[in-house]
Parts: sequence; C-alpha cells; structure tokens
Amino acid sequence: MAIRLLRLIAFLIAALAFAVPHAAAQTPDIPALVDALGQGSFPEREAAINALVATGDERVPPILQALADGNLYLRKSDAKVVLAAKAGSGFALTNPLDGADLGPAAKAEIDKIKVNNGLRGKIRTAIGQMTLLSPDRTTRLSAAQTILKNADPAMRDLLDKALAAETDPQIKSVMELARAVIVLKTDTTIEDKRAAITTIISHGDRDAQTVLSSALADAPDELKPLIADGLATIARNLQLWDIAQNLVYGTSLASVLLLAAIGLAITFGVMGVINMAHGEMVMLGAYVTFVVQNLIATYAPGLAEYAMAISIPSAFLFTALVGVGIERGVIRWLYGRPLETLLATWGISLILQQAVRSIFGANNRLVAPPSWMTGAFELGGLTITWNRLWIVVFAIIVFAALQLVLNRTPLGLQMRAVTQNRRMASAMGIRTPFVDAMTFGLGSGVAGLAGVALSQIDNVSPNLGQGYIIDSFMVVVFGGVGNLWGTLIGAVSLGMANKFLEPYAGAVLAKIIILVLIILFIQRRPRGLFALKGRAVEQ
Amino acid sequence: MTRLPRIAAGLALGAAMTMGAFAPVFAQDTIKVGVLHSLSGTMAISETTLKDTMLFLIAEQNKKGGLLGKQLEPVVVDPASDWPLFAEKARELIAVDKVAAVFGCWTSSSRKSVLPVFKELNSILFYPVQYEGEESEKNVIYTGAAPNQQAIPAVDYLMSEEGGAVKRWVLEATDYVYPRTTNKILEQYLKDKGVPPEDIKINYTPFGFSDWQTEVAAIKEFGSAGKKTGVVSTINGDANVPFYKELANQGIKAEDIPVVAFSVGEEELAGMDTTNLVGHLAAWNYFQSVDTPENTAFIDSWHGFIANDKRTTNDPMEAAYLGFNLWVAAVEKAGTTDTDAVLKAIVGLSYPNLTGGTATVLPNHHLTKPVLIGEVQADGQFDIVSQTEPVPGDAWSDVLPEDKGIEADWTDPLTGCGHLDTATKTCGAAP
Amino acid sequence: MTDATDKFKTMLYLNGVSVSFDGFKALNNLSIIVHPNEMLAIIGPNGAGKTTMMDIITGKTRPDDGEVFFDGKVDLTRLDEAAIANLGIGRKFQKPTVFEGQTVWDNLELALKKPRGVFSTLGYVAANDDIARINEILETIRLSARKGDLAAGLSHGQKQWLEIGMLLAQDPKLLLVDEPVAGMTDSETVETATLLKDIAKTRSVVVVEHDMSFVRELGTRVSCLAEGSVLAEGTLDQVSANPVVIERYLGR
Amino acid sequence: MITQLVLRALDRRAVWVVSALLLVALAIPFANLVLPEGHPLHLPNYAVPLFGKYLTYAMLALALDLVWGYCGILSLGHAAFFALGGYAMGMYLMRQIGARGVYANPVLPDFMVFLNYKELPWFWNGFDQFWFAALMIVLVPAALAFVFGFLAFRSRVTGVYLSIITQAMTYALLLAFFRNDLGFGGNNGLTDFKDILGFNVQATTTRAALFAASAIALAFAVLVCTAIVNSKLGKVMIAIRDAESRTRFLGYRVDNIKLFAFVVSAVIAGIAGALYVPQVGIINPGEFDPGNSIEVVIWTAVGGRGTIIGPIIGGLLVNAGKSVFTGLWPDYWLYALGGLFVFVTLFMPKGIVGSLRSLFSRRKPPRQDNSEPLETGAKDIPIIAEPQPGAAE
Repeated sequence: MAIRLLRLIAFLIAALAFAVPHAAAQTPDIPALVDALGQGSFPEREAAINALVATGDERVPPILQALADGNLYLRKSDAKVVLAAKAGSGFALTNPLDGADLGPAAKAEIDKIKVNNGLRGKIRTAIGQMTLLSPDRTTRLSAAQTILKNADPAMRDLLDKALAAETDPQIKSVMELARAVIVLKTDTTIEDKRAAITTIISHGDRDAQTVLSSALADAPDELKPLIADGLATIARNLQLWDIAQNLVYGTSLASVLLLAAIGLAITFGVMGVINMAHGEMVMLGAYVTFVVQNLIATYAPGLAEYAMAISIPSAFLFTALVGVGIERGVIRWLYGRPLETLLATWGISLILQQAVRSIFGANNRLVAPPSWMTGAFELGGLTITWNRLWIVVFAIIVFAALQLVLNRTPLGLQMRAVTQNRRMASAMGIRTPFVDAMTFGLGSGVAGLAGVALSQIDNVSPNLGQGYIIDSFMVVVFGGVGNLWGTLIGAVSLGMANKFLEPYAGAVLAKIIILVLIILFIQRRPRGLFALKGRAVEQ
Repeated sequence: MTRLPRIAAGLALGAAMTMGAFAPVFAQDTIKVGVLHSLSGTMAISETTLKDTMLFLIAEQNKKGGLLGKQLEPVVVDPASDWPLFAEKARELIAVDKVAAVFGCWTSSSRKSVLPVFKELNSILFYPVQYEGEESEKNVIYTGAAPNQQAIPAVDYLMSEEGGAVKRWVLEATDYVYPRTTNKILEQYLKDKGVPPEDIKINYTPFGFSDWQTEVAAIKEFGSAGKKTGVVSTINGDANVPFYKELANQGIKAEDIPVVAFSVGEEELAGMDTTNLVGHLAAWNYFQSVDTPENTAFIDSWHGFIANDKRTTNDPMEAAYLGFNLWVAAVEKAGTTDTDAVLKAIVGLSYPNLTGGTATVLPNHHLTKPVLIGEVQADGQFDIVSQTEPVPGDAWSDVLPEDKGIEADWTDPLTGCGHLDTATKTCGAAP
Repeated sequence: MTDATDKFKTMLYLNGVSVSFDGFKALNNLSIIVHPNEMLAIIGPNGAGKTTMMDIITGKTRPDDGEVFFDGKVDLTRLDEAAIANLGIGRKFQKPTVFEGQTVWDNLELALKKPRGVFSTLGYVAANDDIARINEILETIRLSARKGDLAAGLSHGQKQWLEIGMLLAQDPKLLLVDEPVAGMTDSETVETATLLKDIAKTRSVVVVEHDMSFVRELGTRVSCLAEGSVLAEGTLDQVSANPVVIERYLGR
Repeated sequence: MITQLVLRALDRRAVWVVSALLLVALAIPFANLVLPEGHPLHLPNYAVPLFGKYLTYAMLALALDLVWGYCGILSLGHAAFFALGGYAMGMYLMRQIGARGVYANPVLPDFMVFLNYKELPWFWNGFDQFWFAALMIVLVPAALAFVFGFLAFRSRVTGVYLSIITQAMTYALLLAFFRNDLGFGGNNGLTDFKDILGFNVQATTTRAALFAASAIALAFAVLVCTAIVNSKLGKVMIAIRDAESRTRFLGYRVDNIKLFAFVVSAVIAGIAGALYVPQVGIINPGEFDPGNSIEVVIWTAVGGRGTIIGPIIGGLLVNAGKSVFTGLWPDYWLYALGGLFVFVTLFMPKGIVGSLRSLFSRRKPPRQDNSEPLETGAKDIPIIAEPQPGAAE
C-alpha cells in the first residue's frame, strides 16, 4: 500500500513540480493537512505526511523536518499543529507555515507530535524526493543518498531528470548508483540490468556490497554469476580497505594512549614518581572542560563553539596547579623513595575521586561536542570520525610542544639537569624545589589536556581516570622510562597491536594478549624499548 | 543517638582481635530500613541515585506519618562496588542494625553475593534493577524487569512492521551474566522465530570498554548484508557513553540500524549529546516522559527533595518506588515487620505504577509491569513509541527448553519453592 | 701485551677488550694480565675505564669484543656475577658498599665462603670454625667492638675496612679493590697497604687507586689507563716518568 | 636443619605473636559459641566470619611483606595469588553443592547449566575431593609465581618495572576471569556455597572452626616467615633488598633466592585466599583488581614493612577501619582512607610498628653483646629490620 502511495506521490511530484510550475497547481488546503499531522496513530500520521508530500508545496520540507526533529506540537485547546521552541519554563509557539508568532504556552498546554524510526525514515525519503533538485549542494547530496537507501523504482524518472542536470561528480556518482539499483529492481532487459550491475560493482564500496547482496537472491539466474563475481571483487577490495581502516583505528587508539600516558611519562618517567593519581589528573581535566562549557553556555553563549579551545588552557592550568599543590604538599617529602610515592599518590587519587563525586555527583556529565568534532567523513573506503581525527592532531601537537619545552627552553634544561643530578644542579644555582614543582605541574597539566580530549570520547565521570591508569603505565614502561619518544613508540605499538588483534581475538582476549606480550617483552628488555644504557642507570 | 550502636559496633570492630564488650541497646522507636547501594567505585555512577531515591521515599513516608505509628529510619552503608563487601554490609545491616528490610544492589554479582546472607538471616531484599531472571528466592522481591518484561517485548517491537521489521540481529553485550543470559534467551527466541543463525551476531566486550571503533564498524559491516539490521545492546553502565559517541560519529542512524538498549535510561543519556542518537531505542517499564498524574507528582516531589529540577528519573527509581511502597503496604497489612509475615502479606498486593495501571507482586516475587519502548530524543528524554499491557514477570524464561514448565511459588513463604517443576511437582532447589 | 704471554699461567687475562655505551667507547682494545700471587695497581684519570674494566671482569657488563679469562681457563664473558664470584673473584667497590641494614657480623657472615644455594643458606648453622674465622677477620679489620652494630652506623673508613673484611671472608683467589683508601686517615692508609701486601702473598690483587703515595706504598707493578686502554706499564717511577702519562694524567 | 629452623622460628617475638593468635583462635569461638547471648563478652554471630576475613587479609599482607619488606620485591599483583587460592577453594565448594543447586544438576554448578555447558570442563575435575583442592590451593599460586618469577627474576626485572608487570599480570587475570568463556562463572564468580568437608558453611560452629583455622594458619605463616627471615637466607634476602647487585658480587644467585621467597609468599597468599572464600561466601574476578593488590601494599606499609607483626597489624587495622567507616560515613570514608595512606607515607614511613619501635629503641641502651650465633633460637634477633629509605630501587 505504502509503495503504491509513494509511486503516486512521486508521479504527482514529477507532474506537479516539473511539468507544471507549482503556482499553477490547485492549492490544496495545506493548513488542514498540517493539522492532520497532530491526530491519530503512527499509520494515520504516515498518511497525513504522504498527503502533505503530495502537495509538493515548498513549505512542506521544513515542516516535515521540524516533525522529524520533534519540534512540532499539538496545541490541546484547538487541536492546531504548531512549532514550539523552548522558552524559559514554557514554549514559544509559531505557525509552522508562515512563522507567525502564536504566543507562549505552558508545557501542559501542548503535546509533542511523536514520530518513530519508521516515520522518520519516510520523512527523510520524502524530503529527499522534494529536495533532489535543491540548489544547495549538501541538501542535494543527502537527498541523493536517501534515494539510494530506499531505491524506490518510482523515483527513476525523477532521478533521470536530476542526473541530467547534475554537475557535482560526488552527487552524480551517488545518483548513478541509485539509478542502477532502481534498474535492478524494475522489469527491464537483462542487458540494462547487466549494465546496472557493472555500474554498482565499479563503485566498490560498502553500499555497493549491500545493494548487490540484497539483489543476489531475486536476480535472474543468468545474472547471478556476474553479481557473485562482483561481490567477490568488492570483498577483496574491502579487505584491503579493512587493513587501512585498522591502521586508522590503531592510530586513533595510539593517540588516546599517548595523550593519557605522556603526562605520566613526565611525572613517572622523568621524575620517578609512581603517580597513581595521574588518572585523576586526566579526570580533572575532563571536568574542567565540563565546567568551562557550562560557564560559557551560561554567561557567554556566543562563545560556545570556542568552548573547547578555551578549555584547553584552563584544563592545563588547573590540573597543573593541582599538580604543583600535590608536589609541594606531599611528593617533595618522598624523593628518593619512589615506591612510597605510589602509596601516597594512591591515597590522593582516592581523595580526588571522592571529592569530584561530592562536588559533581557520581553521574556522567555531559560535555557536548562542538560541531566540528561530530560526524565522520569518507576517504576512499575509510570512515574517519572527526573527533578522533582531531584527537590524533591534538596528541601530535601536545607531543611536539612537550618536546620543545623539554629540549628548547631553560625550564626544560633545568628539569633534565635536576632529574639527572639533583645535588649538582642545586650546586649550580638551580632552584631545585621550584623545578620539581614545575616538572610535576607540567606532567599534571599535560594529563589535564588528555582529559579535555577524552571528554569527547569517554564518560566524564569520577571513574574516568581509573580506566586509563594501567594502560598509561604499560605504555610508559613498554617505551622505556625517561624517554618521550619511547612513550610515543609505546603508544603506537600497543594501539596498533590492540586494534589488529581485536577483529580476530575479540576485545577482551586482545587486551589479555597485549598484557601478556608486555610481560614477556619486559623479560627481554627489562628497562623498556628505549632504555638508557651505561653505568649511570644502575646508581 | 541513633548512630551510637554503629559507633559501638565500630569500636568493637576497631579493637579487632580484642574481645570488647559488645552489647548494643536498640531503641525500638523507629523502624530501620537498610540502603545497600555503592556510593564509591565503579557502580557509584548508577547506584548513588538509588540511594537518594530511597532517602526521598523514606522522607515522604515519614511525612505521611511513618509506618505502624513509627518513623522510618534509613541506614545507609557504602559497599563500594566490592561484591564481598556487599555480603559483609548486608550482614551488618541485618545483624547489627536490625533493619526491617534492605533496599539495594544493582549488579547481579552483588545480588548473588548477598543472597546467602539474606537466606541465612531471613531478611528481605528489594532488588530494583532489571536482571537476567533464572532466579526466584524467598527473601528477595524483584521489582525490576525480568527478561520477558524487557528483552522479549523489545525484540518483538523491532520485528514488527512498525519497529522496522528487523531481520538481522547484532547482540552487542558486556561480558557478564545478565547479557549472557539475556542473549541466550534472545538467541533461542530469535531462532524460534525463524531467524537463521547466520543472521545473529553476538559480541562481548569487557566492563568499562572505551574504544568502540572496531565494534561499531563491525556492526556497520554486518548491517550491509542487504537485510534490515537491528542491534540489541546489553552493554553495561560506563561502556555505554563511548559506545553511543562512536555510534553517533560513525553515522549509524536509527532509521538504518536501530539500537535497542536495556541498560540505557535517562540517567545515562544525561552524560551524552543525543542529537545524533535520536530514534535509538530503549525498553523499560518506565520513562520519565510518561504522561500520567502519578508520574508528574512523583517527578515534582523528587525535584523538590533533591533541590535540582534537572535531575532525571529512571526505571530503577520507579522499581525502588514500587518496592518501597509495596513493602509499606505489606507491613501495614501484616501489622509487623517480621520477615515471614511481610513475605506472606506481600504476595498479591498491588500498587499503582507511575506509568498507569498497577504493579502486583506475583507468587514468584516478581511484579507485573507494562513494557514501554522509547525512542531517544534530542533533549535526552525518550518518546514512548509502544506500550504493552502489564506483563507478569517470569522468573524462569519459557523460551529456554530447560526452563519449560518451571515456576516459582512463594505464596506461603515457609513452604514455597523457587524452582518448581510443574510437571513433576518437585522443587529443584534445596531450600 | 705480547703474544708470547702464556694465557694458561695467568690468574687474569684480558685481551683486546672493547665495550661502548651509546657510542662512547669506555674500553678500547684493553689488554691486561695479572699473574698468580701478583699485585697490580691501576691508575688513570676519571673516565679511563677502570670501573668498567672491573664490571667486565665481574660479569656485570658484557664486552663487545675481546677475551677475558680467569685462572687461565675460565671464560668470564660467559658467566654471570654470582658464578664469577663463586669462582673466587672478590670485588670491593669504589663507593663502600656494605649491607647497611645489617650488623657488621652479619655482613661478614654473608660474605663468608660457604654454600650459597637457597636451601643451604636456609638451613645454615654457623659452625665453630666459621665463628672463629669471623672473629679473626673482625680483629684484622678492627671492628670487633662493633660487631653487633648496624653497618650504617660505621664511619666511611670503617665501611672501607668492613668491605675489605668481606673480601677476606670470601677467600677469593683474585681481589679487585677499587679505591680502598678513600676517606681513610694516613695511618689507616698505611695499614691498608700493609694488609693488601700481605694478602698478595697468597692471592692475586688488582688495586685501582688515585692516591699516589698509597700506590707507592704498595710498591708493585703499575698500569696507567686512559681512554679505555693501557697507556703505560711498569714500576710507579717508570710510569710516572712517562711523558704521555704526565701529559694525560698527572699533569704538568 | 629442621630443628634449627624450628628453633629459629621460635624467637621471642614470634612466640608472642603465635600465642596471641592461638589464644584468639580459642577465645573468639568461645565468646561466640559458649558464652550466652547477653553476656557482656558474648560475640555476635556476624562478627566471627568478619574477624576471620580480617585474619586472612592479615595473612595476605604478611605474604606480601615477605617479598617486599624483606626482599625488596614490590609486587602489585599479590591479590592474584590470593584470588587463585580462593578460586581453588571456591571450585571445591561449588562441587560440594552437588544436586542441591537450583537446577539440581548433580555434577555441573548452576552457572554452567545456565551457560549451556554440557559437561564439566576438564580443569574442574578432581575438585570434588578436598585433598585435591587443597593441593591446588598450594600448587596453582605456586606455579604461577614460579613461572612468572622465573622469567622476571632471571631477566633481572627490578624495581618499578617489576611492580608494573606484576600489575599487568593481575590485570590480565582479572580480564580473563571476567570472561564467562573461561568457565569460572565470569563476573558473578562462585557463590552460594553449602558445605565444606560435610559441614554447613553457614553454621555458627563451622564459622567458628573456619575462624580458628584462619588464626592457626596465620600463626603457622608467622612461624614459616620467622624461620625464613631469621635464617641466613633471611639475611641474604635483606641484603638483596638493600643492595641487590652487591649480593650478586658475593656469589649469591639472587634470582633463585627471590624466586624462593616469591613462591613461598604466593603459597601463603593462596592459603589465605582459600580461607577467605568460605568465610565471605563468594569469590569473583573483582579480587584480581589491581587496586586490591595496591591496598595490600598499603596495609603492609601502614603496619610496618620488614617486620613480621607489622603487616598483620596493618591488615587488621585498615580493614576493620574500612568496615567501620563504610557504615559510619558512607559518603566520606574514602577521604579518611586516602588521607590515612598519605599520612602514613609522610609521617610514619616505617609504619606503626616501625614507629613504635624507634620510639622504644631510643630508650633502650644500644646492644653491645652479640653472643654466640649458635644460640640463634633463643637469642633476641630482631624480626624487625630497619628498612632503608630509598633502598628498594
């Protein structure tokens, strides 16, 4: 039934929208059709949507979009469908057709018009049909993709028309694929179908695979071998991409591990403090991001897109200060007793966790991603998500900056001097207590930076740090204590190994294997990958 | 001083191996209620809210004049997400504090850990979380959902035309008992419905798993076989946020591959940005967005109590609410807090659900509850897209061949049986 | 070293030993021979490779190249520290390294030449001979009065003595002694020299020392090391007259 | 040799500790079982397994102290041995349930029926026999310690590196035991035990007996540890702790000695775990959590490492404190616990016992007389050695 209706609509659209300019169409009672959206069950609502789509009116797509987004409400008093936006404790109502202000309403006066996944899909298709010729490139692309997903044979003429007019190669390729899929579904000659299959195979991506595998069952027998061959080709192709995809995943995991571990590479690797509170520094960084975002949302909503950028220095400074506090308060009494720093910092980590729990509650906190960190893009057969890409970039920047600080600044020089020979450095007039505090502050600050990044992919909860502390130690120890490059290599090796093992062994076993490998590796190289050699080490 | 006996107990324990004088004197002017939820450690994230809920419910009841003419007194302890500590704290609540009933636990492990204690000391545990079933104990009232009150209706919904007519299934889960059992039941159920084995993919990940890239990509790949694919997620607590973040970023839309979850409620959504998750589903017996006068009143007074109108409500809170009120009703009916009398009184009692209708305590110590399917909205709430009539909770899943014909009946707590083979009329479990 | 030297009659035989750390050549084609019952004094500037040489002999460091033989037949490069120590090579460190957490007596008992296995030490009962021997050593190193005190409480010089005592207790065939008189008074230095000379009557001794008067006191063959190889060899007078040695080590 | 060892074990302090433990082993059951309720000294039922649990924790701390306090091996994975011993005991207890499980399967434990096991996995065979389980309680932790220690000590992994890989070990075990596929009940672990050696685990008399067994086991562990640390081997261990490479140059096979201490320690930890399980009624993978192992280190540090009595006191005090404060201040007890750890490291680096000792030793005149070592058994050799600051690295 639905399909027949759709065909009808498509026909209508084709007829109305292209053959006849819509000014000439009889004006259906659009307001009444819109109000019909507010009534009845999901199937009835579907019918109402179809009726609206059938009008082909250009005001319809935004209304449908509003429906899909959950912004359409039913005003209980007069059963009128309105657009509602949150305003204070209630809602501000507008007319969905002309945007006229309809005044405020309390929550109890209006009912949200619900949609489910099925309806949402229908709406998307409908909008797709109605916007396939939109002048806006993005709209057109998503319209084309929608049509590809549904591949309704009724769309064929519309698609042909759109194809003829299309100039953008990406959209064109999607449309061609959609057309080929439709051809496969319709009763045409074997030759036409063969051509369509070839087109699909030449696309060679996951979508093509989906299309072909669903077509395989219903295909005429003479085409089956062609499809099967095509599927095999695509599978081979995809297999290669899979390896590349694993590399991408590995890089991403490596960047996360690097960020989590690099602060530890300073507090533990350089200073020799077995800093069990490192994870909590990461966690504090994530909470700073949360606080900054909320402050900005409250006091300077205009800056919302820059909240992330503002969080970075804030998190660094805050956690660095906490780090300096810990160093001055506790760690400085424990130099030369590295294993005892473990006990003290473990105590500190318990206190920090509970403090955050007392202040912010035990629940997860929401750190909303900025728009430039959401979604993904395709690169060949790869899917790369923006947030992970930015985290990789961020990790590289942090690493490079840290190398600069350690190797090119006076503070870095003093840090290296103090950690190599405290007494000598002190004799040369370096204020060792100051340098200690700064070094620990730097390590903690970098951990805070990691927290900013992790707030984008993980829970912002008091337990955040716990999940990374062991991995961080593994990375630092694997890479070799006291060497940032070692930490980098450690993070990359562990990240890659994990991601390449995961598809075969599963997530749990992969992790166990990695741990066992680390244990065995440490037997071979008891001081990690980049161990310092020579006499000095033993002292 | 109500805390005195605890301090006395503390001192006695603190003296550890010395044999201290130990004679707590209990003033019998209050009825004590134990609250056994983790306030620290990994489970604090979920359980802290339930502790607050219990304090809220008890305060409300005291406003109404208490119970049997006495005020209720909450005794809160922190079992710190440590399962053996749960057993120890349960013992302490029952033996030292002499609480009349305990409301608590979240994970199956913690419940399994305290079970022997409740049996031994004959007290009552109200367990407010959806769980894997396959259990019915004299001393436990299960106010959360059994698998047939959550998992099966959710799958039915996805299979229906309205839910998208899903043909291919990914069961994505955290590796512990609840998902294992749920998946076992679902796998059997799907096979019974004619789903071929190659259209079912089951994947387990560890607790607190945070790097979901590979798994989400695998779901995408599995979903590209040309059949409508759906995901049934029994991913637990902490791992959900990174899972959904990855899902949103890799662009898995609910219209294409809907994900239905059994452990994701309003509380969990509060920690994520849901704009790209709109349409993914959850199956519960309660949603905050349910529009009934009871629920509105409940939410209002909850916000008043917690002094924060942003705090969400969720299904385990409703389960705690039902459990507490049913207990109150049972105590009033029995006229005493004595365990056996209360257990006898409670079977058959009803209390209004927040979602409309009533919850009745069944002889198997589970409740009848309606099943609601909700779709995630951009504001972090759920839109209810399907609601069933109240479903009686089934301790032993009828789907599993080995559980066919097994029932539990605690109508008489003294002679009841948790694993009654209705065919042979024998009770499998030794008491 | 001349090729004519018969390796089989030596106590210690180093031939062409090289080792480098991260590109720095600590030893460069070093060859040294010590005969049975001979004392050899080694002098040289800091960084000449003296301690590294000892590390190689005692198995702490593996050479990149070259031969190291003990008693003419045992290849030391294949053995670890414990095996080498049990062969009869004792070492005293530059920085006195005694077990500070234990008593003087225990330090000597630990060093005493006895089976070193796990179960033999677990079941060890001090025999009368052992006690007598420890008391004897205590006399020699003048620590009898402090045998019950923790080694941490000893003065620097006393620690040096204790470590020498531990060497004695080990009863080694070859002693490697690194700067034994640092921190000692003049009279203690003289006594140490006497003691070492005494020891050298029955065993081989290699002494590394900066203190020229002490080396003179020893009156023995001297090797001067610099930059990882032997610069000059002979009596102290010969060596200190060597113009290269003066240039590189003793200073003008 | 044996007599010597026994004599050595019986030094004055050890005798004192052992007698105290034996007294407790009698007194607690007496106070619980014999004294009537209402008697001022009557001990309530719930306290007996609780105290028993503390004793097993104390034993675990003692085990750790043998390797850390005396041999300088900071193991951050000792709870793994404890848990393995516990699992071995748990498997025995599971098999004892027999057909009394919910599913009334005479062979398979409930969780296996639940997870569709058709037959018992091979490694569960034999655990229906107590002697076999007892053997495994000793052998499994010992085997793991042997393999791990053999590899690690031979390669001279020391200090922080060793600590971190012990942590990796327990973490890997944690993940492995969480896997339901491994056949140990996954996250829920093993629970709902019925009988031990034919006695109901929940009966007060059984509990009292288990308590007494824990006290006696701890006393025995004290004797073993004392015998080791008072022997020459003990001195070598301390030597290794203080100056590992120096000990090598004296000709001691440091790796063998460490391995010995590590294995003995693992066995003690395993036995402690085995006694722990029937008293708390559950064993699950949570016991492998790296955080647990760190806590053990902290008990030892609080009590005083490098002493025999210290870790026992630390284990008892910290855990008793935890019991009290999780009830008394459920929202704030972590501050107290965290604060305690910081305080102890900063102000009592030698722990309670070490601090008390330095307090007393200041008053005593220095010992001059070191009489004949032959009479080691009767002589006052300190169990308490002074740990050296910074010596562990």
